[in-house]
Amino acid sequence: MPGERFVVRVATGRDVDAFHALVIESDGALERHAESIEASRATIARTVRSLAGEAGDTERGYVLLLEDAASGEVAGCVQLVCRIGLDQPFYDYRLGKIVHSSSRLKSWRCHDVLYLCNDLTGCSELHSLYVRPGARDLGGAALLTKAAQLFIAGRLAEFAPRTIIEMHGVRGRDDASPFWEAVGRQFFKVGQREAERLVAEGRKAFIAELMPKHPVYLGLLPEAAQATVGGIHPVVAGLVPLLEQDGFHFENHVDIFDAGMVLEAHTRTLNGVANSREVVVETGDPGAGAPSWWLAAGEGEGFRMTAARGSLAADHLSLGPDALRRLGTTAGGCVRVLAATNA
Amino acid sequence: MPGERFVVRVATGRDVDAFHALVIESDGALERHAESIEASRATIARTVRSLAGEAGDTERGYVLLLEDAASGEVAGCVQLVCRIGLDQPFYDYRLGKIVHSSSRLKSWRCHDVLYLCNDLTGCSELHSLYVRPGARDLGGAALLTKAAQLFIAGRLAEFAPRTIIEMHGVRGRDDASPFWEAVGRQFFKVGQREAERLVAEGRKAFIAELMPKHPVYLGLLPEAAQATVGGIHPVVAGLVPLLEQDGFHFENHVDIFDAGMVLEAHTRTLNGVANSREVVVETGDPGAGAPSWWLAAGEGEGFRMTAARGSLAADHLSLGPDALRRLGTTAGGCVRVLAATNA
Amino acid sequence: MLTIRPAQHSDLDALAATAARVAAPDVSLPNDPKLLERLVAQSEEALAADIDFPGDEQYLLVATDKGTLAGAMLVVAAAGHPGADYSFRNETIIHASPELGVNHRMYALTLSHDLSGFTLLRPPLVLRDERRGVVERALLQAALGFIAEHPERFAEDLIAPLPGMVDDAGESPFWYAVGSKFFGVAYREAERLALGRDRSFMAELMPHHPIYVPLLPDSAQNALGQTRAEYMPTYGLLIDEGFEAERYVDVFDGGPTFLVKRPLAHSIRIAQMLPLAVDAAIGRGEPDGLLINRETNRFRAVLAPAVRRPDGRVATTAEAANRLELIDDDEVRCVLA
Amino acid sequence: MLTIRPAQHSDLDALAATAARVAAPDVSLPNDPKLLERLVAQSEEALAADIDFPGDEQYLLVATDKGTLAGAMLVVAAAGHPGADYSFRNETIIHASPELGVNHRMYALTLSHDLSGFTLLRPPLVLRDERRGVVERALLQAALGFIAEHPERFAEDLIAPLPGMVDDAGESPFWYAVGSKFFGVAYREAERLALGRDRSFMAELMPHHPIYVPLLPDSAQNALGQTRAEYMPTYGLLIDEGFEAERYVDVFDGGPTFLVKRPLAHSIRIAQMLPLAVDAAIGRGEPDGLLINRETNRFRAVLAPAVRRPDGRVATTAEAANRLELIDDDEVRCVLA
Repeated sequence: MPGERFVVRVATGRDVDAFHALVIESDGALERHAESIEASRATIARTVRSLAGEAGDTERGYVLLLEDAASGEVAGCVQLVCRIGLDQPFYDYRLGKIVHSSSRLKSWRCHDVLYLCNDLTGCSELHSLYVRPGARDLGGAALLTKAAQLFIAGRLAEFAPRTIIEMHGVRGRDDASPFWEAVGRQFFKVGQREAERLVAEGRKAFIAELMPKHPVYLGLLPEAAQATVGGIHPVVAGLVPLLEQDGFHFENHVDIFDAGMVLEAHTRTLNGVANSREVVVETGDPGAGAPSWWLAAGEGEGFRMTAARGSLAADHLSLGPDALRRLGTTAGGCVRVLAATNA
Repeated sequence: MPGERFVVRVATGRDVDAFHALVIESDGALERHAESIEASRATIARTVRSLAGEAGDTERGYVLLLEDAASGEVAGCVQLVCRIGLDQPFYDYRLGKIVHSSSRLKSWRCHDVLYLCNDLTGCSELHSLYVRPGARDLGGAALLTKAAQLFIAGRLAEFAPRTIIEMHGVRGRDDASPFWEAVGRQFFKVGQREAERLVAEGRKAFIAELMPKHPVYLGLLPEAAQATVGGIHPVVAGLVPLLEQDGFHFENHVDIFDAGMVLEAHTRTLNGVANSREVVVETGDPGAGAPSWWLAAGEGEGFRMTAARGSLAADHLSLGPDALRRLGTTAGGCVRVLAATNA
Repeated sequence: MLTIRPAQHSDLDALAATAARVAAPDVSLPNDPKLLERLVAQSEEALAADIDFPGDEQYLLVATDKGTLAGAMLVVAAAGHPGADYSFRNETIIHASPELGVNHRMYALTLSHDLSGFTLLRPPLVLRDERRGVVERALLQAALGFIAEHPERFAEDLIAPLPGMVDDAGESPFWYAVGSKFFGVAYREAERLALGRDRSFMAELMPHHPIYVPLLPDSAQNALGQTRAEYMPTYGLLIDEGFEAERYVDVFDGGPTFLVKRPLAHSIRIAQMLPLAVDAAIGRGEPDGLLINRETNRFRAVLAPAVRRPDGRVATTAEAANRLELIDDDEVRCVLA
Repeated sequence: MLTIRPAQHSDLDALAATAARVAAPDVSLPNDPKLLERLVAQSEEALAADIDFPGDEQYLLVATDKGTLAGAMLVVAAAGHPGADYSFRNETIIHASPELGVNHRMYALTLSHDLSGFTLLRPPLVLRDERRGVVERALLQAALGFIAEHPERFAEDLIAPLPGMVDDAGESPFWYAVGSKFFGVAYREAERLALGRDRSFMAELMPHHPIYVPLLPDSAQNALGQTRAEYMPTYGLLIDEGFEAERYVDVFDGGPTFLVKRPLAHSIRIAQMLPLAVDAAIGRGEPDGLLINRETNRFRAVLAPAVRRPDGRVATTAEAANRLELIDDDEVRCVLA
């Protein structure tokens, strides 16, 4: 299975440069991140403080890095935030319905309406999922999302009952979002990239100041904008079925800038949380016919996650020495295991 | 297991009087039902048309009846609607959040807000769950909710991706809802019972005419009213954990009259849908140590559901002759089976 | 001599003929003899009744010249009575962010009942000939004079809606972008229903949340608060009279609704109450003024040569006095040039 | 003789002493010598400047009698300038259901910027003695006269807020039920912040959706649009002047905000421009009238015996003319009883 080439681990102070290189390389795809090296340093420092138990409720969060097991090169990342919106408001649109009917006119109309809301305040969030082009075909994104779930499973008390992940929305030509052009630009009077930059820098007061206070009737917007609401960028289209299999659903929240879909899950019923369990590993030679597993070992800074084939009998899992090495554990060690039926 | 005393079956034209007796006896608890015999007749007629494939999308629905297996007496009911809100708007409140923060004032406030909405338009609904006092201790309500799920499993294409069920809200002294007194009465100028009666008679235009067009800040309401939002009446408190085990969640919608919680589920992941399967039955004597099952057999008008102990091996289930009789089937027949681990 | 008086049953044929000859006549009067007949009856009834506060009365005034009908104008005592009058209120919302250096006004249309109970003046129905301007102004000023003389019958606030802009195909771009999304019926049908008395369907179908103007298509934004070319003269008259059209537009076609507080209406503000003096020397070169008697069902106004004399009396012709049914020293309401 | 003129630096001590002696003085003027000093400087600057349209100017008028300060009044050229002025607009929403036989008015408070840019008159600051009524009225009429004389400096719409009701403990029930839920700070602190220039925190913290009045506790509903007992005389004065307080209330304490269109203010509407005539016979029994000169930084008004003579001139005392800095035949704005 492709994931075998990689491990996922928690970022540490030594990873600032590598993480910063991802932020720069992503060219805006990591839209929550300011482009300065100081911002990358602050993000990593948050992870370090969180691992040390020194982070408060408003800032606790972790950066997970995808690493090429052979070369040690960093090939992607994902970020976990335990509670969003506790310091500054977290905004999104909720896509609701309003029905008008008149028996006298024999009319029944169902209007889609966007409500600016803070409904997701207090949820946990996966964000800034980014994989270098070279690692995309090799299941890097799948490995990172599974790693995030297994990480959450190991520290469940830190996470909220609900976990969300925002998908990049549809862009038109010139990388412009039709939704932004029809809606956001009218309220903000700046470009989308500029607005995202301000959010990344934590200067979010302008959203309260400028965003629509009243709900927006979707049907009154230009059709190009309507069509993108709850849509997803082709780059992440492959990811959505994977996330849905793991328990994420579209629950009618969309991003305020590009109207990309927000996926939501009950944290405890996430595939990697509800269906993973801890077993003891032993060294073996499972062979090419053995089932595939998502595997995680280690606590805190020592967290490591990978994919491998293995044979499970009762509470013992037999893995090849290479997989044990990637997990940083040895025979007799404890490993969290999740069946990778589709890998 | 207590459910063994009962069967659940679909109501037919012969059940009008029995159903009507439940409506009258419930004294308002079946709040969606007008008290006239004509209304009961119309409800049953809808079931009959639906079974015959003659009902349109806006009216398709079924009444299931709980029957004492020994006496044949009707002891309860539940109603399934395939699609709500397609003829007249279906209203509820969504409980949302609005966060205000000011860095200058070092203030961060999260306000709960009620939005009148039609978000649940097009969902399937279980409603009018009622069990006579004598059958309540004997698991009548549990049997009816499981029966509804197994019924849905057999006709999945007719039901929406999402299924909801409204719980009765908290009442104070005199059976008055503190939420109604603080909110509804201000807008409607009539008593809650009167408002419910109009809804039951299908005269719902007054809701559009009189309900708050703007969201209501929960924190500005009297505390007695605030405390009941998303609450449940003690009578149904025991039901909520059962429904949650079956995949229902509170997703922040509440009833517009008494603010009782609305539970929602993804229909396909309902316990009785996702985890039930069809097996062939054979006659046997499973004995008191055999596992318990929720069982359903028959199609359309012949649908019958009960609980019983049985031994499952591969795709064959061995049941006692009494259970086969309750299901109206014989050895070699096909039965939908769901493990009743907690029964 | 242009004379304005309450409509009578005998005016019906002429009224129907005029309504049929003016485009989009429903704006001013129903183009339907049956409805016109009912309206005239309502008007006569209202004029004959003792009325203490404005209700569902409608008053129909006609202008005649040399015995033929020159125009008509309908005044509704209390808009929307006994229910609500619906309009869009163009809310101004200031969006300011010091951080972004942004400080701009957003506009949003809110369904409003603010104008409920206000006295509503429909645009005068006048043939499109060279006399149009004179007849329209006289009708408007006479209606205002009637209102000023009978404050108990009318509201303190007066409104005057004008029909909204249409494109070359006769379609309303505002309706296309907004109303059509909320109604399942065509524009004409919605307009027809809106003229009826039961407007409860408005609450059922119209948007309850404000509509942000900048999110609408340009064609709809451009139509907002604009009337049709053929109503531009009426637009000018209303402006001259001190009406303002800033905040309210029609929910269907986005046309402007003009507002004025009664005492600020020009013809009311400048009106003088003067004793009448018939003067044989009058009538050669003196400017026309509007003279209005102070009656109810014998209400009359004439556009006639009129001059305020140094003795404080208003001099006019015998014919004018005759038509006003007044004699020397009777007090007359004068709107002089 | 009560004389009204722009405040000067030399008035500062008396102003501070008066502000300190009146309860809740911040309503009228800041009870803070530093702020008062800045205000007087701003006022003098504004009076000396050429101004074409209202901006962030503030004008401070003082009333003196026999050389001592009798009162003061602040006029803000454009409320909220350059940002927004915040108020609650008491929206009327008609809820009607023919089915239920219900037709009632719901009220809902909407955060509004409608009053932004309107000219704001703070309640006069006057000692609570037997002269209070006379001095307050004179200050208000003088301010209106000044506004009428300088239309380019002020808005067409005038507003005058009065402080909201407080209970026996000095707490505002409206604040307790509404404002306190949205602010994390105490009432006094919020009031203090609101007096500052940067009101962006209002957008950050205040409710964006309307608040239904009938859902509020009775104590808050009862306070809506009500002022404190000690401001009832001012309330009466504003009513006499034609101000209306129907739609807008203060966001913090629910106190009424009065509105009037400039030309409808009583003292402006009845004012006469007459040539002055000093008359030695005047001063024994003639009623007092307010005489106002037509200056800017030399603006003066006096409350003095004044009579309109048959020759169309206004007769008054030499002292009054002196204080107005006018001589015979100079035109004077007169508000006569």
